[in-house]
Amino acid sequence: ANIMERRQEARNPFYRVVTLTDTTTDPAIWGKNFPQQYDAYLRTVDQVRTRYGGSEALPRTPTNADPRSIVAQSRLEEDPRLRDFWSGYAFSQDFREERGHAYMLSDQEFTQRQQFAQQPGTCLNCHASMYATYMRLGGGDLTRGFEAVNKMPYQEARQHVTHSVSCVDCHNPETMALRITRPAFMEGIRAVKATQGVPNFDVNRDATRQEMRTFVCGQCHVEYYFKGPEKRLTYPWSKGLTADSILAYYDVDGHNDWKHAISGAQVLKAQHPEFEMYSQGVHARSGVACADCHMPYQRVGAMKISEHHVRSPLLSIDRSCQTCHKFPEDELRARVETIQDRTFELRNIALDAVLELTRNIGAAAASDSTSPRLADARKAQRYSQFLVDFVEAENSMGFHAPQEAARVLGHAIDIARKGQNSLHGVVGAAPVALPGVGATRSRPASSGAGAAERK
Amino acid sequence: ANIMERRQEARNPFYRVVTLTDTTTDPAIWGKNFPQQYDAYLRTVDQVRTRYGGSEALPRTPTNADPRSIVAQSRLEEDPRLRDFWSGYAFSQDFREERGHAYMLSDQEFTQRQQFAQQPGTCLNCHASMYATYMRLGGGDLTRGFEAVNKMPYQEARQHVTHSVSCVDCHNPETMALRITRPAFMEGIRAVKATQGVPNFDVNRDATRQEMRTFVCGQCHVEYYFKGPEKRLTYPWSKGLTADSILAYYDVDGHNDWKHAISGAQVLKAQHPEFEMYSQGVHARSGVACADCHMPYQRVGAMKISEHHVRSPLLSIDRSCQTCHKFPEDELRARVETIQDRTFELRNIALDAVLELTRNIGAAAASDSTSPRLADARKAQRYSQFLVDFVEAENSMGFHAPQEAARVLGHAIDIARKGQNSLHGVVGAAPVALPGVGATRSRPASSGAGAAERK
Amino acid sequence: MPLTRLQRASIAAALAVGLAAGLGVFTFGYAKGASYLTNDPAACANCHIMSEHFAAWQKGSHQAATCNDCHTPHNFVGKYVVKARNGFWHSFYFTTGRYPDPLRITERNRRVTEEACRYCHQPIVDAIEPELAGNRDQPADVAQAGMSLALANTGAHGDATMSCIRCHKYVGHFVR
Ligand code: HEC
Ligand code: HEC
Ligand code: HEC
Ligand code: HEC
Ligand code: HEC
Ligand code: HEC
Ligand code: HEC
Ligand code: HEC
Ligand code: HEC
Ligand code: HEC
Ligand code: HEC
Ligand code: HEC
Ligand code: HEC
Ligand code: HEC
Ligand SMILES: [Ca+2]
Ligand SMILES: [Ca+2]
Repeated sequence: ANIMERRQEARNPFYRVVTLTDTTTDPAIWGKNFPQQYDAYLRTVDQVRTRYGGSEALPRTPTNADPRSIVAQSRLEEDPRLRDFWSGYAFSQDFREERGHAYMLSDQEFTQRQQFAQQPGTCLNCHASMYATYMRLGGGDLTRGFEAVNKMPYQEARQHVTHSVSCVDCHNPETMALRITRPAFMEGIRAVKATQGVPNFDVNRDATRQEMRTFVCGQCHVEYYFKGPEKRLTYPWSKGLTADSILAYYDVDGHNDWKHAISGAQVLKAQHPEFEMYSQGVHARSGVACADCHMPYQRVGAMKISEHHVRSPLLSIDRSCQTCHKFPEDELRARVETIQDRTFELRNIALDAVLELTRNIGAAAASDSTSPRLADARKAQRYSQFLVDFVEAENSMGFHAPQEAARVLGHAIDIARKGQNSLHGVVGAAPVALPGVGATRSRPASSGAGAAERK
Repeated sequence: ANIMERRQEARNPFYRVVTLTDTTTDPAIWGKNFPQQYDAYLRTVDQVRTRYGGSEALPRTPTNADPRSIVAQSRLEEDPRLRDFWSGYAFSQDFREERGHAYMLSDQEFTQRQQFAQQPGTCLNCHASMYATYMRLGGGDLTRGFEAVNKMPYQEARQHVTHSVSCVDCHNPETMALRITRPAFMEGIRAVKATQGVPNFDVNRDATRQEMRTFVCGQCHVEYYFKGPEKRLTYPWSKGLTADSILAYYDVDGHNDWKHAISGAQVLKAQHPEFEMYSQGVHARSGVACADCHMPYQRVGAMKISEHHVRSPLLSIDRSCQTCHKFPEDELRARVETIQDRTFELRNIALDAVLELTRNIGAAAASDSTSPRLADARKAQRYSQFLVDFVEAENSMGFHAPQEAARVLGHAIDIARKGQNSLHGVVGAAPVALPGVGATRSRPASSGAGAAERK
Repeated sequence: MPLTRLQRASIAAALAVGLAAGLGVFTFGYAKGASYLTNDPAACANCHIMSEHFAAWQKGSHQAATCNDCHTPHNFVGKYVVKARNGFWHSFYFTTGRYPDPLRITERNRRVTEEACRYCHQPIVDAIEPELAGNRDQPADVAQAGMSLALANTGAHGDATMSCIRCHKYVGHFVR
């Protein structure tokens, strides 16, 4: 075709068959206007495994309590050390590889973790289409609706939702522009921007389009906790986004997730800090967004659209990576796996270190529960356990920020093993402290003659 | 310069004023044919500091024993922990930041390390223009000349050389093509290639031009030891180029550099493993050579020539980095410094761990020199000390392979602290072993249903 | 009577402009600066410092597009204004030797190039353009990419279009 013939005026490529509003939660209706995006969205049911990602489809016999006929593989069976790691907490009962968005609501509803403790409605924030529900229950005030759902017991809140995350949660129905619909993220990102010298950040007013292509995912793929009796969903970011800053935040806040069953330490569970880890990497620094890799453009007929089959980019290397990196597919996969293998190797020795400490504390407490050494050792467990979990729970196995993941694990190893030393009264042992506290983090500028020349 | 000249330059790049041969060691003579390269080569006398690299020019009063009027800053004064780290070895007496090639011969001749022990002629391999000397002393056989110099005492060998590394060491005088002139590298790289399934690699016959742009540097910027009574310069690469493989090599070989003065452990000194570390990084994987960054092309008139002022690329970011990375200079510098700061942070906690262990062993040996626990703890020191030194001695502070440097330090921390545990008889403590031995280094392939689909 | 500072500055400036114009005109003729007025990519390579781009263009996917297709606006007047401006300054810098190494596209010319992508490829990117995302009339004020850390655009997220060369930076001249 002659390029001149192909040249046309910009036009809206979609036919508006139905009118969409803020209360249209059913994605099938949006699909009438945007059939390609909808079809791809439906394909998030696919399960394909990569070395560290994707997921495996394992058949099971449905029961009344859990009607799912297919689940993802159990991470506890893959690595039984995790049962001890989370001993005493719901995660030691059931923890599976995460899979596509289509499953988010049922996987949450039917995880055995629900049997372990009464969960709050807050859980739903990241596992269902919430926008219309929040607006309805808040009488038009999103935040009030959010607060209302948080306070309900899970089962009650569950009655108010129907779909997994849906079009309305990410898009303005009139313009199709991206929007943030989760108050916890609005508050969290405002705190982050404040640490960077940007006051009063209103994400829906101030974010760039490229930022939005990351922020919509950052609403859920983040570390969180339930604050206070209102069970308010809170992102612990006011000191920054690194593992160290978040740990320091919890230390001041005093929050604990549970008391470890083997050691009695007050510990924390880290959960899917993809946005936080990604933010430390060179892709974030280069302005590459989550959607660039996880929703790459795809040619459909005469146009290209964003691939709404959100999944591991290793299943679409050509479109996810190769426009920016002109290397063969196998080479790019090998780069990712090299990074992941290194992370996995360190994660394993770090996990062993924390578990040894945990068992040492258990044994020490059993023989003398009043030993003054227990407190420091338990603090070491609290810190190191969180740092290991930060990398373990982050779902890219280090790819999103390879050196940072290794740095965090290096601290975890150091603190866990220092805890063992201090428990055993090793002379001259360094005190247990938050990672990097007291350490020199950058070479001091020179004081000598050449300093002036420094460029 | 005007445009007429520029057009000419494009046609006739060099004027061959003099005839160069294999015995022309004086760079000034080569400089008659290639004045731009020669002028730049002379500028390696410049001393400018970057945060972690370059060097500082410190004036000193020349003495008869050491006539240098300017030296680089002392790394021992910058970080006095290093004196204990190398206690009992020459490096604890004098260790300075390295500087430009112009100084290599005098810095070696006058370092106080020369007072500490009688050094062999082998040292000169990397500190002088050796090609003509080797050929002369070997009667036309490079390797025989190399062996002859190795066996001489340093002072005797010193009489046979005049210049720092010179044109003839890197270039064929007739074609100006790069060539390898160091037998130790020829042997070392052959062993490396064999581990990669390439037998009988003859570097001057088989290497690509792009490889040569790295290999010429890899002749000197590598870890080495003097093997046997012949003091043969040897690169410990037959198990591979990673820190772990080199440590495993030494373990089989049984080589020790010295007995640590505080702990009595038989330890190793790692030295400038730039080539080895670089080989683990994404730049090496992408085919980027040392010369691409350290000798970037420079436009001189109509030609592009290689900048022979070899130095820190942070002093020429535009030409060294921006050809490939279209980010502003300050941003690129910040990326490098972020990587270096993370490495430095981990290096510091790893150094502390090794030093604590060292002192613990010293104290334990003082109270009971027959304790059966000493052997394991000393082994832990040997391993962890080498791993820390591998990153410490590598001169890019992690930049050449950020995640790999952090991985090596993670192992160092683990092993050092395990050594403390085993010295103090901690129950259930993991045995001290080479890094990663027994650890799972990659996730095993799935055994479940989804595995077949793995792509 | 001594010249005032202002007078001295004016004279210097006048001389500089004259010299610049002289050099520019000189080069424009001698160095085939007029090649700026043709559409032949080989003409751009008349200046040796363009020759790498020329070689890389020949290896790339866009032989269907000339240098000018990507580096000048797609309307008659704009095209010759930009050609004249670039032709003059490039000749001037080339002759004086005062240009950055490596070459870097200027902000203004980057915008021109971003518009050029759309000139040929508008239909295929209709779905990802802000007509849809924002339903607003926005000039194709193009994203900051590569050269600047500012993310794809400034202001509220509906305001601007995607930068094409953020992902497709190799299309014009294949280099790695
Ligand atoms: C430069 C590309 C890139 C960017 C940007 C990126 N990711 Fe990833 N992501 C990957 C790769 C590669 C993996 C590893 C996939 C695998 O192991 O199969 C991954 C893994 C994941 C996983 C686990 C996927 C699985 O298959 O189990 C999640 C969830 C995820 N990323 C979310 C995010 C979020 C949220 C963001 C933005 C905050 C983000 N990613 C940014 C490339 C990217
Ligand atoms: C409303 C919350 C929410 C939002 C918004 C969200 N995710 Fe997810 N995401 C989840 C949940 C929950 C799961 C796990 C579902 C399960 O395992 O049942 C998940 C799973 C994933 C996976 C794993 C797929 C697999 O095969 O393992 C990827 C990749 C992913 N999300 C990326 C993204 C990206 C990219 C975005 C933004 C474009 C995004 N998510 C937005 C909640 C969300
Ligand atoms: C801040 C957002 C957020 C909240 C709140 C949240 N989840 Fe999730 N959940 C996710 C994301 C993202 C994933 C996918 C990534 C992963 O599994 O690590 C996920 C995955 C899961 C999975 C599948 C993988 C697994 O762990 O077996 C279950 C089950 C689950 N969540 C249950 C819950 C329950 C129960 C709660 C409340 C106690 C909850 N979630 C609260 C975001 C959230
Ligand atoms: C988890 C977030 C998320 C959900 C859910 C989601 N989208 Fe999107 N959508 C995106 C992102 C990110 C983009 C890219 C927007 C941009 O570049 O500004 C996008 C873009 C679009 C576009 C613009 C054209 C294109 O493909 O880039 C349309 C139309 C669209 N989505 C329709 C839908 C429909 C229909 C659904 C529901 C079936 C849906 N989206 C669900 C995140 C989402
Ligand atoms: C929109 C552009 C873009 C996309 C898409 C992208 N990258 Fe990158 N990537 C970059 C940039 C920019 C860098 C930083 C180095 C540079 O400037 O080239 C980088 C760096 C890297 C590095 C080296 C950094 C490190 O952490 O070791 C790897 C490996 C990498 N990318 C792999 C991938 C893979 C795999 C994908 C797809 C899943 C991907 N990239 C997608 C732009 C991109
Ligand atoms: C991608 C670019 C790149 C490549 C390739 C590269 N280096 Fe470097 N190198 C750097 C940077 C950046 C530094 C840090 C400089 C600083 O801190 O000032 C560095 C530091 C060094 C230093 C210390 C310099 C100083 O100023 O003290 C040496 C020596 C060195 N490199 C040698 C090598 C050798 C030998 C190779 C090949 C085996 C190599 N480099 C490959 C970029 C590179
Ligand atoms: C014959 C041995 C030899 C060869 C070959 C060699 N170097 Fe060196 N290099 C040295 C020595 C020795 C020093 C330290 C000199 C001193 O401190 O007096 C050094 C110093 C350096 C420095 C530090 C400069 C500074 O300011 O701190 C850099 C960078 C460097 N070399 C890069 C390279 C590169 C790149 C190559 C290949 C193109 C190369 N070297 C080839 C031996 C060598
Ligand atoms: C395999 C090559 C090689 C050999 C053999 C070698 N050097 Fe070096 N030397 C280097 C390189 C490369 C540098 C610059 C990098 C650095 O300092 O880490 C250097 C730097 C030095 C420096 C300056 C920095 C410092 O350490 O204070 C001294 C002094 C020195 N060497 C002395 C010696 C002595 C003495 C010997 C013999 C015992 C020796 N070298 C053998 C390659 C070598
Ligand atoms: C430490 C190694 C080293 C030394 C010493 C060295 N060169 Fe080079 N030289 C190189 C490298 C690397 C190249 C790039 C070769 C290539 O790309 O194939 C080069 C290229 C050249 C070229 C080809 C044109 C160019 O600039 O790329 C000339 C001419 C040259 N060198 C002259 C000299 C002269 C004269 C001396 C001594 C004053 C000298 N070199 C010393 C490493 C060295
Ligand atoms: C000849 C090309 C080339 C040169 C020169 C080069 N790089 Fe790179 N760089 C790459 C490639 C290729 C990658 C891998 C990612 C990709 O494909 O873009 C990369 C990756 C990187 C990364 C991300 C990887 C990581 O380890 O975090 C950084 C940072 C980086 N380069 C900085 C630099 C700096 C600083 C310089 C100059 C001292 C430099 N590069 C010189 C090609 C180059
Ligand atoms: C008279 C010699 C000459 C010719 C002919 C020439 N250029 Fe250039 N070009 C230069 C010089 C000198 C520069 C650097 C000027 C600067 O960076 O401001 C340059 C820079 C550029 C740049 C990057 C800087 C900017 O202004 O954005 C582009 C793009 C460019 N030229 C395109 C072209 C195209 C297209 C042609 C053919 C139509 C062409 N050039 C013909 C000399 C020339
Ligand atoms: C003069 C018209 C023209 C201009 C201007 C133009 N293109 Fe193209 N482009 C084409 C033609 C013709 C093809 C060949 C493929 C086809 O027939 O669709 C093509 C192919 C492509 C392809 C697919 C091949 C590939 O390299 O991956 C991409 C992507 C692309 N163009 C992007 C761009 C971008 C980005 C710009 C602006 C920087 C641009 N184009 C400017 C005409 C043009
Ligand atoms: C976030 C990355 C990204 C951005 C931004 C981007 N593209 Fe693309 N583009 C892609 C990917 C990925 C493909 C390949 C799609 C496929 O193969 O299905 C593509 C394909 C294309 C094609 C070729 C389609 C074909 O197969 O013939 C053209 C033409 C194109 N893009 C033009 C543009 C233009 C014009 C812009 C700016 C308005 C742009 N792109 C912005 C990633 C991007
Ligand atoms: C299909 C579009 C396209 C064509 C055809 C094209 N260019 Fe470019 N050119 C670009 C883009 C895009 C950039 C900006 C690259 C970047 O920022 O990474 C660029 C940048 C440049 C630059 C500045 C250097 C830089 O990397 O910023 C020069 C010079 C240049 N082009 C010259 C030419 C010449 C000469 C030709 C014809 C032989 C040509 N271009 C053909 C798209 C094109
Ligand atoms: Ca998964
Ligand atoms: Ca130096």
